[in-house]
Amino acid sequence: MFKKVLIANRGEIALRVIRACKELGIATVAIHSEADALSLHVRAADEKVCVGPADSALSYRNIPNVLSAAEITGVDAIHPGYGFLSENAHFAEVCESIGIKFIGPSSENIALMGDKAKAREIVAKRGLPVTPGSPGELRSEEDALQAAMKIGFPVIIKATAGGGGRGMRVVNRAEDLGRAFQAAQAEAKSTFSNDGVYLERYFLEPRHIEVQIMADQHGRVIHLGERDCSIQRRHQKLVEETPSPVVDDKLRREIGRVAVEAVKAAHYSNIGTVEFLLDKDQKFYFMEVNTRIQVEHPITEMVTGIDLIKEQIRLAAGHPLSFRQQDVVFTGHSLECRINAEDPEKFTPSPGVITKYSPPGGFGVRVDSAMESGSTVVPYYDSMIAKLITHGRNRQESIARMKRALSEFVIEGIKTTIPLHRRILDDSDFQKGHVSTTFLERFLAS
Amino acid sequence: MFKKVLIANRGEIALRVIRACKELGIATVAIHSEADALSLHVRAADEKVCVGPADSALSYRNIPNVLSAAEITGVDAIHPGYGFLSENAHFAEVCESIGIKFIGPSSENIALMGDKAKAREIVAKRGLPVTPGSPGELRSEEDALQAAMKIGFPVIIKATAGGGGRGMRVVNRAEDLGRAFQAAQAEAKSTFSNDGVYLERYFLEPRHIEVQIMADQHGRVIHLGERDCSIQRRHQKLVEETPSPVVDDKLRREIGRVAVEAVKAAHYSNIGTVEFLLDKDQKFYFMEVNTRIQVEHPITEMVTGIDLIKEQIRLAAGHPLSFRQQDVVFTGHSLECRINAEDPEKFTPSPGVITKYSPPGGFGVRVDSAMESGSTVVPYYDSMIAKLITHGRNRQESIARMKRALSEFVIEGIKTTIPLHRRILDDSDFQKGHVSTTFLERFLAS
Amino acid sequence: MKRRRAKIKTRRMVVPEIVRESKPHASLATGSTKQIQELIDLLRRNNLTELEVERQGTRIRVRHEVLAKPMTASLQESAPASPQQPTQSASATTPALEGATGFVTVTSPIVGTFYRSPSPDADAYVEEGDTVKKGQVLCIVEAMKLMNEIESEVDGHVVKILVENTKSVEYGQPLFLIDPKAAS
Amino acid sequence: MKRRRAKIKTRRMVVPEIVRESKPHASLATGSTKQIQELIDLLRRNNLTELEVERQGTRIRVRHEVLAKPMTASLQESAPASPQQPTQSASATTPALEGATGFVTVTSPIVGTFYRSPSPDADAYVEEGDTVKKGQVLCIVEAMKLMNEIESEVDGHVVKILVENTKSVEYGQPLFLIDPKAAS
Repeated sequence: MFKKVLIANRGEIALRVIRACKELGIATVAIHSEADALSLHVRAADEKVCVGPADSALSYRNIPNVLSAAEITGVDAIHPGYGFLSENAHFAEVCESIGIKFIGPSSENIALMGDKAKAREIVAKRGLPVTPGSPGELRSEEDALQAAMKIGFPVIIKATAGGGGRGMRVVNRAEDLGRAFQAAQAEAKSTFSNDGVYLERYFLEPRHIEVQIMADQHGRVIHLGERDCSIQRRHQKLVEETPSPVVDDKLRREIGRVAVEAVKAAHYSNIGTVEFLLDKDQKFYFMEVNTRIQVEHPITEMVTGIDLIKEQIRLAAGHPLSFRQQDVVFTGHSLECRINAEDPEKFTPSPGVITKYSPPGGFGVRVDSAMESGSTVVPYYDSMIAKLITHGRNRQESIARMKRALSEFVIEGIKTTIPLHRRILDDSDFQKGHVSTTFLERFLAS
Repeated sequence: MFKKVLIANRGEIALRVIRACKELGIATVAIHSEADALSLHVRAADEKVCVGPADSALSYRNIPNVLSAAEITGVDAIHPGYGFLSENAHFAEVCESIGIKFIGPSSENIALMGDKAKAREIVAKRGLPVTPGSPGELRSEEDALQAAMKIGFPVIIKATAGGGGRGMRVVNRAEDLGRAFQAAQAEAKSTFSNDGVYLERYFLEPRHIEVQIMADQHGRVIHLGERDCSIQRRHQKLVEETPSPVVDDKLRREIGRVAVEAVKAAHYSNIGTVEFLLDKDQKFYFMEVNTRIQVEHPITEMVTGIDLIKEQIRLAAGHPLSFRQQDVVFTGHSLECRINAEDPEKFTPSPGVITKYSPPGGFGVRVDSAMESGSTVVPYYDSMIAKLITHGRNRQESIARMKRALSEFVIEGIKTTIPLHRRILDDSDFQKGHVSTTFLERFLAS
Repeated sequence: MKRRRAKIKTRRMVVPEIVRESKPHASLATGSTKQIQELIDLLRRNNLTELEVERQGTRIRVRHEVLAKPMTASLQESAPASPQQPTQSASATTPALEGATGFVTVTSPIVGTFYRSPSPDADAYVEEGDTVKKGQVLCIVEAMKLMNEIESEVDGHVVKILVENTKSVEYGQPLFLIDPKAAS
Repeated sequence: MKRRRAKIKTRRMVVPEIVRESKPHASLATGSTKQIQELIDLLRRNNLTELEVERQGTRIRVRHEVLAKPMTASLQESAPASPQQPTQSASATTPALEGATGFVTVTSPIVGTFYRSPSPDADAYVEEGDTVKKGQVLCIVEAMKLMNEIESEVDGHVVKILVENTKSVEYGQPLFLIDPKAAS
């Protein structure tokens, strides 16, 4: 097992990884920008290294400085968290080359899955269901039109290197395709320095269902059930839950099997998430694989009792999976609300000093956050400041518990999305589980 | 189900009950003394009533004022928490007589179990193992000597109305018996206004094992496994865990069966705890039944997933048990550390203002507390200010998690027992599970 | 309904003057109150503990203890307002007008229901402006079907009756303001 | 071992005098709130405990106790001390003697290992007391097997060398104090 791990991230996920390391008896090194010198993740670690100014390109994503920090502190592994360098194949490759273990899949795995069009191709070749779409990257407008005519409108154009909604365009009619293609290409180029785009059928009210998988370096792969992340605003998840209210045992086994086969096709190891669209007829389609820990991983931990970060570290150290598929038992229901430092109506960021921070507690309530009274929410990074997770014997109980916990959560000095979450949880469609990825848009408009 | 419940308690247990009520959709009324006007439990409730000055005899234990508060707020039930009026049969009886449901067993149950000697008698008659001892109350010194000679020294003299170590005397030799009998009787009289005492064999290094039971008003009784509460200082529990490291499945079934039979013998309903001594030969002996929710109930919740306070409220409302014995599944291991506002070495109370309070979080960590930054620990009541509970896949993980959580827990402005807990958790005997009720005494002496 | 004279003493609370300025002549040249208010607002807005300004023999210090904060936040936000809810606690409610005057506050020694008269159709025991003697009954607080008569502990006159008839009262809740100086 | 001249500019940090008043005689009566707010912002930004300004009969003191606390507590208590640990962050370490003097702090622009000489048996680039020219190499910071020469950005003399040879340095860590006034 590793003796010392550097956490190449900040905020709650850095603290989450430090907690796992502490429980495993592994020493930790935090890195931070100048803006984060007083952050909790820095104080929680055994050692700390400032790697640059506030701008993440010059600090958290500054590969030479991050690797130098790893060298001078003598760590044997780096945990990238999510975002920043977590899906950077080049970074993983440099880590491999200098003998520092990147806690995640191999750089090849990352590169392969990072090319969304190629990943779909591999999965489709294995005979697994992918969203109907162009076979690979689109070379031209004519290419796009041909593909679109074949699968039928509406279609969605996506960047092959994409994520987070950038470089995406929904097209309803053939005559709009040309302009959308150009726009998506331009946006993809400016955002990802890669103008590759592909297109898929656009589903009108799909659910976003993703499956957590774990794969060891000995070829064994298991899944830990699904997460329903249909409550999104501009492709950013806000509320996640497991089990999905529309996935029954049979569908779970089936979608789980497909997820496992998809990553086996790519000879994938470590943990990952296979994303699917689920349409109204309960048909599911492979979308992509995220080659990192997800923000919403805690809900899977709550229902399985398995510490995903600890497993991820063990797998990176070469340990075989601690579980067989039949050892994985799903208990109850879990819900996560992402608390952002944003105006709950206008979604404008709300950085500043948290004058009072008092998290909820008690049975079935978990808070993952690096905030406390007196913390400063700096304006340079993601606005998510806390994840509130509840667990109950069933969906009804975990919703009631979440409402209770939200009512207790005190964050003063800045605006947060807590009021929005309270409204969502009171919504009768949400309570019945009648949601899709378009839910929030309609909810906010009403 | 009840519409509105008054919580006749303070601090973390009052907040715990309020949380359960919120999740059940029940309105809540907090009562408080003048010293607690700004407490979190007061602010968390829907309504609040000041019932007297700081002295609990004139406020939390002031039956007329508590019942008046119930009347003016129109509640249909009272939850007594633990301590204060929770095991006061008279209070339960008055509640019954004015049509306000006492959330707990009947006043008869409380009265019967409150007479420790009589409770032992009933259980012994049913053929269940009780600690060898006097058949009932001791009438005289001769009575005591006769009983002691029969069971053999050492013996322990206990108050029939007792609890918390008051009125107890350990006697090693016959010549010391007379004086100890007088002393115990006098202390029992001054503490409990009842000079009844009885005696039992005194076990040298027993474990304190207790079994959580739930009984509905239709005669069905189930148990939720044991808790090992052997880490005690002067009969006050400090660390509790479940499952016990020395109780295997077979013993659990056996001791669970005896606990269920014991309460059935008393026609008991609602929740309760049956306390046993477990000797070095794995023989267990009934000690007594606690007719209230216990401080340490959360560890049972963590391994069963069952919300004991919600169940208690449902049972009091006349609902049948929601579970059969075979539905109760024990998952993983849970540990609780009681954080007291005390000097961690001298155990002197440390009241005052908590200038900073930052509880630990993350996976498998639960905090039950009514404290926050700026809270005042008043000197009038129990010194326990927080319960830190962890859950893990096994004992090793929940210990590692507890150590991690203790290292994160920031309470400034007062002294707490956190450093003591950290030392206990580092102890190799504790880690191996080699403890008895005398562990802490030796640990503190070393 | 049985009535019984409760053996309960009324509680007396004289609140000290909150601010007793030692240097009354230390006026702040222009618009002093406004300026101090500005300082207080500054302190509030910034959640400070203390703010001190000294100038030409004038020193202003504003402090805000952590405990003084109205720690209400979202916990209370969710609490539905209840008409029956007695929201005032003894220590927090002494009316402002009492501060400098030395009025005596009669508070409720028990939890219960406040009645101004011995029965629904009877006259009230006292009205505002009445002169009362020590030991005179001011009201009844009913608790557990017992009528507890609350007496005045001083001679004086009734400045204000603080609770409406038939409302519930909690322990320590102010019921009457009596001016003892007015007695003589 | 390959050596390369890093294309890295040294960073210069001149800490401004905390209060640089354009109108030192400006009375508090006009625009005073704004001025105090500025001080408060200064306090916030610098995470100070207390800020006191006294000037021509005007003294302003701002305190913030919550921020003032060393928010370390038990989290750090458990952290083992590490000899390799660079414990100082750029903003926190500007030595006190610099404040009023206008010394220039040369900070590390990268994370790496600090070397005072080009090779183990060579002389140090500079010693305390030396005069240095703008562009003169002061030290090397090795990162990822690359030797990055750190140059002085000013003429001056070396007041203090703040890091020991072969120790690791983090981004923004002060390396040298240069007195630019001493150059002329």
